[in-house]
Amino acid sequence: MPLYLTDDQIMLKDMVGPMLGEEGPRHLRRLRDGHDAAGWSRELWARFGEMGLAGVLVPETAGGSGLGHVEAGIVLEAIGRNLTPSPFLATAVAGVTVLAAADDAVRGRWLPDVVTGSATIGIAVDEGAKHRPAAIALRAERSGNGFRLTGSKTFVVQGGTADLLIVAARTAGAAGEEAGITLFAVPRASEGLDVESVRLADSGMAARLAFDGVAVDADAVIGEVDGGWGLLSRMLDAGRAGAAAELVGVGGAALDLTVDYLKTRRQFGREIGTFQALQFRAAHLYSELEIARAATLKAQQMLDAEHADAPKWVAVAKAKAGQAATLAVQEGVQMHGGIGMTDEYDIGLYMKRDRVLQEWFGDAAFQADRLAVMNGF
Amino acid sequence: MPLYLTDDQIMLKDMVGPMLGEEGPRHLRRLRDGHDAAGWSRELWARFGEMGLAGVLVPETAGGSGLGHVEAGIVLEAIGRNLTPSPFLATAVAGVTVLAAADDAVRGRWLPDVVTGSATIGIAVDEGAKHRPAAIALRAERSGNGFRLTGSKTFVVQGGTADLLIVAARTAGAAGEEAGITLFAVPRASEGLDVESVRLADSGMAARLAFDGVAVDADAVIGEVDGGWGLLSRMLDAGRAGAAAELVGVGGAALDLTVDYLKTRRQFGREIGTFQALQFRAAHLYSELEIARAATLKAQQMLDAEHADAPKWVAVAKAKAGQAATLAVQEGVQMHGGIGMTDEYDIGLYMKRDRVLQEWFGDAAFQADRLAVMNGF
Amino acid sequence: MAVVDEDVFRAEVRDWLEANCPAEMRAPVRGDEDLCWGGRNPTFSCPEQKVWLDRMAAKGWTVPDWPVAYGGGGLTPAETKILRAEMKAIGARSPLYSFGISMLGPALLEYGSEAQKLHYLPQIARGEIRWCQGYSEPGAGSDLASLQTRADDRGDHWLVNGQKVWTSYADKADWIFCLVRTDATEKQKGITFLLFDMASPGVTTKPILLISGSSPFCETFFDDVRVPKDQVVGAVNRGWDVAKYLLGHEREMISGMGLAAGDPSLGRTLTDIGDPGLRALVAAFDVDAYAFQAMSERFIDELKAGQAHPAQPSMMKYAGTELNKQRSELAMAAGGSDALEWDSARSNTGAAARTWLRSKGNSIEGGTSEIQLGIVAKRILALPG
Amino acid sequence: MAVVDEDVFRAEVRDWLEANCPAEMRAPVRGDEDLCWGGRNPTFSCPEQKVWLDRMAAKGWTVPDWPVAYGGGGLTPAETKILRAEMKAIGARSPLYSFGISMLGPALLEYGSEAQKLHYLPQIARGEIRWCQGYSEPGAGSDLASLQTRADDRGDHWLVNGQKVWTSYADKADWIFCLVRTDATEKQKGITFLLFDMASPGVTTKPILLISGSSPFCETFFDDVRVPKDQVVGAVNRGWDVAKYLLGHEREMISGMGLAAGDPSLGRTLTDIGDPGLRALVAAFDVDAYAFQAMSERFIDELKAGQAHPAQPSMMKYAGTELNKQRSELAMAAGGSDALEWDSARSNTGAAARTWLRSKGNSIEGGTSEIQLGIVAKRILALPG
Repeated sequence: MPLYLTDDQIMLKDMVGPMLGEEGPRHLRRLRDGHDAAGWSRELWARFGEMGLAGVLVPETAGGSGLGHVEAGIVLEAIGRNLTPSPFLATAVAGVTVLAAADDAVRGRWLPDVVTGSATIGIAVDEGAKHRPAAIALRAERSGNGFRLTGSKTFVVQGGTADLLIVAARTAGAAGEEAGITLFAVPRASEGLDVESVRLADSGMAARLAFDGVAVDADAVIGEVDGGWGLLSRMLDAGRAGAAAELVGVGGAALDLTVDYLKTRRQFGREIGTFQALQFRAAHLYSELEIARAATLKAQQMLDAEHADAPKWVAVAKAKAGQAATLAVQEGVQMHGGIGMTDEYDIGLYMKRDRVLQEWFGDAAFQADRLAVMNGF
Repeated sequence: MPLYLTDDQIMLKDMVGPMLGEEGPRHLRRLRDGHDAAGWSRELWARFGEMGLAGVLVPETAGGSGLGHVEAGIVLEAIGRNLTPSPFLATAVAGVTVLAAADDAVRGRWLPDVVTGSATIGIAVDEGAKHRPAAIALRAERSGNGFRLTGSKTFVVQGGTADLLIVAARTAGAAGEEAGITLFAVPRASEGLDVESVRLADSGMAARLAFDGVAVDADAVIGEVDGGWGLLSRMLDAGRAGAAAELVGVGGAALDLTVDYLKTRRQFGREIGTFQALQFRAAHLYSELEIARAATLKAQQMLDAEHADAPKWVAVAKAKAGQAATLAVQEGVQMHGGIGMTDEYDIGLYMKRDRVLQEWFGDAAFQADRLAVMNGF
Repeated sequence: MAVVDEDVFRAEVRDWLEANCPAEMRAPVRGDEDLCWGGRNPTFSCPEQKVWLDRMAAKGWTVPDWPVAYGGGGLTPAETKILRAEMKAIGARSPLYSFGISMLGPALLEYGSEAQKLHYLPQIARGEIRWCQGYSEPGAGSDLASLQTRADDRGDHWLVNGQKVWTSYADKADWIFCLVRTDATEKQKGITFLLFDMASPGVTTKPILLISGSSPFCETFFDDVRVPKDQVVGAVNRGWDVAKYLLGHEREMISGMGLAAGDPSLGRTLTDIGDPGLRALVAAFDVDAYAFQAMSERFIDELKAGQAHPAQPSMMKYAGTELNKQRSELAMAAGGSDALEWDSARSNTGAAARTWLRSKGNSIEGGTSEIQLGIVAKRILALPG
Repeated sequence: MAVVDEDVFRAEVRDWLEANCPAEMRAPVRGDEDLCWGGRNPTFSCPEQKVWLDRMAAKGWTVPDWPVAYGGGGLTPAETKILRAEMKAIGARSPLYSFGISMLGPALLEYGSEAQKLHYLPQIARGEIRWCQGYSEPGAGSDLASLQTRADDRGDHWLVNGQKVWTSYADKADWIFCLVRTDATEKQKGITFLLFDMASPGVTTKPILLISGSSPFCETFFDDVRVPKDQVVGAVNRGWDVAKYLLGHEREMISGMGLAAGDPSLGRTLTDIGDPGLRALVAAFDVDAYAFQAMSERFIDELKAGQAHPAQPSMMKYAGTELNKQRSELAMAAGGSDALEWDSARSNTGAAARTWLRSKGNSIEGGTSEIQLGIVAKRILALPG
């Protein structure tokens, strides 16, 4: 498969881009300045549902669009370019990857609502400030017909508004081990579950969850008891590839804003874009972003092909897209000079979003380390 | 003490600089093109002896100049600037640091010859391709009145011409442990010791040593049996600070060559030094080298003051000087363009010397790790 | 000053401080609200803050090395150093924070008329007038001299029209010192250094919201502001000389700020660096941090000895601000998702993230990194063009 | 070509190769000595090398897609692809390495007269004449068009004087294709593309020693070299067009070289990375290496589909060569003191160090990184100036 978009994929891009681009970052500003409690628009999400975007990864037989990670990435790149707050990544990419593997009961209960855009999902994996999935310590102990969950989660993006939480818990073994992890489908409105929503630097919301013996039925288990690591990893990889795509969008928009600025801003009697040092830095940045885009598309194609090397390419994509986007927002703010520091200009919003996406599902250093481990060193 | 050179130190600098600068890199070229087996000039080294430079760190009571690491660094910076091959670092800095702690017998036997420039020292610590002093595995086993040494050493700079070898051996414990190491003074002309001299990229020589039960007397031990780690570390730190100073010289000369070239070379109808991108890179490089120079002087002052934090500052100096010098030679070759790649121009010689100095006594990554460990993380 | 005299002076200072510095003014500053800025309508966090200011001002010790005639203490450099050391020894707070002291004062001392010195400097010394600086303009940026705010000569007064930006505390200042264009046909040589009252009709200010949140910076607008003719410092059309003098002064101050104090290690401040990649980055950063600390020590020592290259502050500003940005980036990485919180009490209303975002301005304000690199290239390395 | 025809052709090719490619020519190339460059005085590493060249040349398959009239195979692109695939399948060596094929040929096909094509191209195809390229000059460097080598019109011949540098294998080549100045009053528009015999009186060459050791590069000197008038390719004073066409061709070739083949991980090739800092650097490098491999795949795919931006090869050249330098740096770091050895048998005469030093030229030759970045800035990002 050639490493560029097919005609169908370009059509999707040409549909989603203008749709989100119409308002662009103003959409985020409106939610932010209105202190919106959710941090994202239910109206827009319902439209994603209608257009089949919420079900992009769901098979047509299950009411979805039956598309793949490449298509999800196209949507996410547009989301990144326009800074559109959306449940898309957590719900339609990461969440759906797990739901697809669930028993009929859980799938039947949630998937239709997810596809129509009327239910959203929160991913509850991290327990510390850094993404370290093997370190899961939240315990799920057998109790009667089901389990009781005790422990805490953090950085559950949009967890406060999520209808369903995918919770990675430890049913055996010790923190640090990959074995002994089990995934649970836990309604947010469960007894004993305390949800604290906090606003992040990018104006989005994330939740800290406290589980105090939260009771769930046995059929809340998704996948195998104690053997959830593989499914968890697939979910995280879907999230990582998606975050990479959004980062490519964030970085690409930051580059475009900056290049536009270089062409219009005049200093010392000429456009600052004529200054060689700035030209070279912009060209280097372009190069980094193009490479990140290629790596991201490669990872998505590998995921869609269910290739054994997909996890490697996902690690590469998340790391490279993160680095390139971070460079883009840093160079963007610096080259904008003083006005780049003001809230009035959009470039700072891209810097904030980049930082959140860097951390989500593991930062560049984490991904590089993972790649090294997969390569045996 | 202010962090700049005293008047006396400036006098030393003004003496050594012109002395080595007269021939500059031509001295190295002459030795290299003549396939000199030693790789350094006995004549020049004798002059170092006469001038009191070989005994720079040796107390006046022992016939030396009674100066410190700052002064040694001044000599080494001049050596670096002029690419002068010299036993100075191994012998007069690292070697002397150990000899000073030796019993009268060993000191009396070797120090006078070292001070006059008639004996040189090889430092035999490394056993693998990377500097990892705690990993010493060469065994010294008690045998009669003394010890028998068995094992191998590598990267013994100027070991093939050294009269005396300082050998770090394991008398107890296992490779990886700091305890159980003992330093020995071993004449190169010992039975059972095989010395293979190899030429390195910078045209200097280093030796690989094979010890096949080499017998030494008990009084060949320098410092305590099993407790040599502290003295070994002091020797290595002296070497590291010295290598940092030489690196500052290498980097400084590379910067000067490059800035001169930028001022004279014309392209597209003007001096290439008018191109902003090159100006900024040169200015950044200047900044890095100034910082490296400050860090190196700080480390030397701390060593001279026998300050408890000296090892930290030595790690900082070696790492920073290494990075700055490497940047200098890389930028130097690139900004010289094609002619920077030719053997005819000196810039490539600086690149080669930089690489050898990077490795010697541990590279920048090693030093950064050491600093982190000393800082408890 | 002989050593004996120094000891006498030191003892006097110590006694005076002991008797006059209120206990409340010896406690560490907890935040902006503890800083005293003076002004027409001063706010004091406690009565002792006012007492402390008044007592110090009465001695002339808010500006110890200014001449007594201008409200200063008339101290020699050696005496000034002793005063500062003794204040530091008891943890005495600075009695007055003031752009009048740090920025306008040096300009007036160098370029002001005798009448101006006698009028303005004592007000500054006593903290009666709070000043702000009107240099930057939206269209100018790094090319400061391209400023457009006009002062038209209307016989008995100047008529000022235009806009300034990045005016720190313009909304709280009483007077402004300002660069204005008095000759549109010249660039540097058409600029004049003007002083005027921010209460003048036609002056409005608007605070600037930064990506890190609220800030002391303002946009400042001048709409037909009348300024008396005698409020020019230096000659008309020679304001650029005054500005350059002050910029050098400021750059030196900024480049020496926060230098060489305490252990610069980032790694030591982090509790758990689990990730090996991050640990390596922090270890590499620490090398740079220590090395720059050594450079700062060297720079300050060379400055004191008069050995520093005049353009060396540019190098320090460049390297120091870039390093600080890097520190903030790594601190954010180490802080992970906790550090992303923006307005929770737990995160001290997003202190980590706001500090990180604010640090991005370091390499822009006070001359961008690009400006500094250009200065180093031309003035230190003597590169052409 | 219909699928059926393709299958027929593939079978024919396979049979012919099976019958005609000597077993020795199916063994992997061990070093430079196994490459066949042809020329007037060719050297063959074994008799089979000559057999293989002659048989392939007889079929026109040294240049399969050139017209038969010019010594080529007259194959369609699809057929050419099949031939290459079948050669690859049996590990057949390329029968001929030639700048005539890769550089001069395309220029002659585009700009040569019919007489020139009929004369020079078949010689190239048969490997009878070995060519070298005379573009760079000591004073020119990145500013290629500022070249000074003069060709003066002497009625019935050109008189060439000047000096070229970086002429690969000039000491082994039979003829040179060369840029010369025929009008000193113009820059680009005063350059002519000239061919001449390196055996002409007045031509001398001198090999260039690199920091990595000996090299194929030479300095080439022209002292009153007489060149017949009909040896100009394209119009007089329009040689820059020809050169630009070839430079684009070359850049595309270089940027596609070594791309997308095999696992790009450096870490996997290292046996023991004990140092945690070095491990982190290698891990970070591997991210870049894989990512660039994806970019290479994308670039080649887009090139094939005609979707690549015409200036994209500049970006690939820049990123690829910088990455390769970084790989060499890290390989040296990982190799430690072993990798520093220069002429020992153990180190294969310093292969690691020489490879590392040679890699530094990657970002200089074929257009420096600075030139490429400028092209990307102007032609892709459309920045002004």
